[in-house]
Amino acid sequence: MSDLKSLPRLRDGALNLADWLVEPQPATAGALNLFAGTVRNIHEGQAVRGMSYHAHRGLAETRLREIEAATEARFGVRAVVAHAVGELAIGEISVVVVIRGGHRAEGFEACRWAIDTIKQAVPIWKEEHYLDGQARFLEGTPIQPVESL
Amino acid sequence: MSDLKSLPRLRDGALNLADWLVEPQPATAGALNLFAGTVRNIHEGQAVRGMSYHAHRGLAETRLREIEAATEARFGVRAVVAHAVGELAIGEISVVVVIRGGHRAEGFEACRWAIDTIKQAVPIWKEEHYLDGQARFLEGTPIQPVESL
Amino acid sequence: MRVTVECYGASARWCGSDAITLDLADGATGNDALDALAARYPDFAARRDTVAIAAGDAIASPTAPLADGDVIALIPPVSAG
Amino acid sequence: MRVTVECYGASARWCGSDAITLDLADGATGNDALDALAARYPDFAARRDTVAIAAGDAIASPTAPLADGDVIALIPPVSAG
Repeated sequence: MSDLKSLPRLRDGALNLADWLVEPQPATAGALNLFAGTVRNIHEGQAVRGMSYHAHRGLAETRLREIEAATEARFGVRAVVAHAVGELAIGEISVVVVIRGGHRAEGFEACRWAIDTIKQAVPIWKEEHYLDGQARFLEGTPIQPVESL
Repeated sequence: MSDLKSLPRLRDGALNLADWLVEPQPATAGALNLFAGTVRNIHEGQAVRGMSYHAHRGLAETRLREIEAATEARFGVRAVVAHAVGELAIGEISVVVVIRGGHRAEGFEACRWAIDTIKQAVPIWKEEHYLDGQARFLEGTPIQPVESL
Repeated sequence: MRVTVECYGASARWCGSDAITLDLADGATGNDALDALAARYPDFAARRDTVAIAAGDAIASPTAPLADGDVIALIPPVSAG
Repeated sequence: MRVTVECYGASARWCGSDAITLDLADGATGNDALDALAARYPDFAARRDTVAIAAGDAIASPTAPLADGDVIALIPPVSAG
């Protein structure tokens, strides 16, 4: 088992759940929460065939690590987050949050806060590819500092 | 891949996460939520060496399937739940909830509702084994109907 | 009539056994069975109102009459998860 | 002085290029660079106020002065997840 904390949080291609679940559950922890985001086949009524994830790699890596550390400090849990870059097919995993904590209350809160923060504070852009051959960048939200959220 | 829906929800011994994550993500789903409960090494200040899970097997199996169906109907998601019976060591998994849904809001809500309901509506009892050799059934909550929660 | 009571979880400790045979009057209900247990086992008496009854794989009404040979289960407060 | 602007996400569409070179007056800030882009690209002008600037691996203040040879990045509204 490699040391997960030392690996990049930004990965080329779809994420594999098992890669992000290799760490043992701490003996003091009673709850494991996982959230994974996947590519849907429909968006605002349009049939989607896949998604490209573009990133400012340096800043995105920094921000993902900041979010991990902020989640741990705020909620008293262990956190691992990761995001995919590149082309993903329907059903593939674009983002993963893993939280290991004492009880489920803080586990759910930490997991929700981490994914909500990723969506607003990490410089990654979704480009949707439609069945009709068109492609479009999704509307986003102006980037926020991690600690403001 | 076996049909997960046809297998028992009550299992002898610790649960293995991968067993409960084998189903593919539906093409219309954008969110995967997992909760797993694990055995902690301390409870109310006492050092714990392990936990025995006792069940009324027939009623527990029925209730776990009811909770799965109720979660799917309430939140419009796919749900799989499972619970361990027997002796578990520290860090091992006693309960799993897997939710696959359209968006994260209903994914988090469904996952939380399912685990909260399991804790109040399924006839399973934890017997804690302490380092000093003593054992004790944990205080619980009078069993509730699934649909009341 | 004779009814068998299976004691789940901590209720086996309260009653001192995993299974108990009760002799009850004809027409007795689940509540009558719980009363009989409470009269016999003080540790059970203290928790009587927190305990549900199951018959087969379902929770049973404590006011429904029992029949000779019935098997019911004591479901003390649960601690799943 | 000369500054290179890297255009991330949809900002490359708004400006028609992944990277743009701007000639700015000495002492110009990030805001001055955004103004120069807005003057040149109407699609960018419409979104100017939603865009942040990064320098290296950090968000930069738009009021900080730039230096000759600097590389800055346009960070349009994000859609991670």
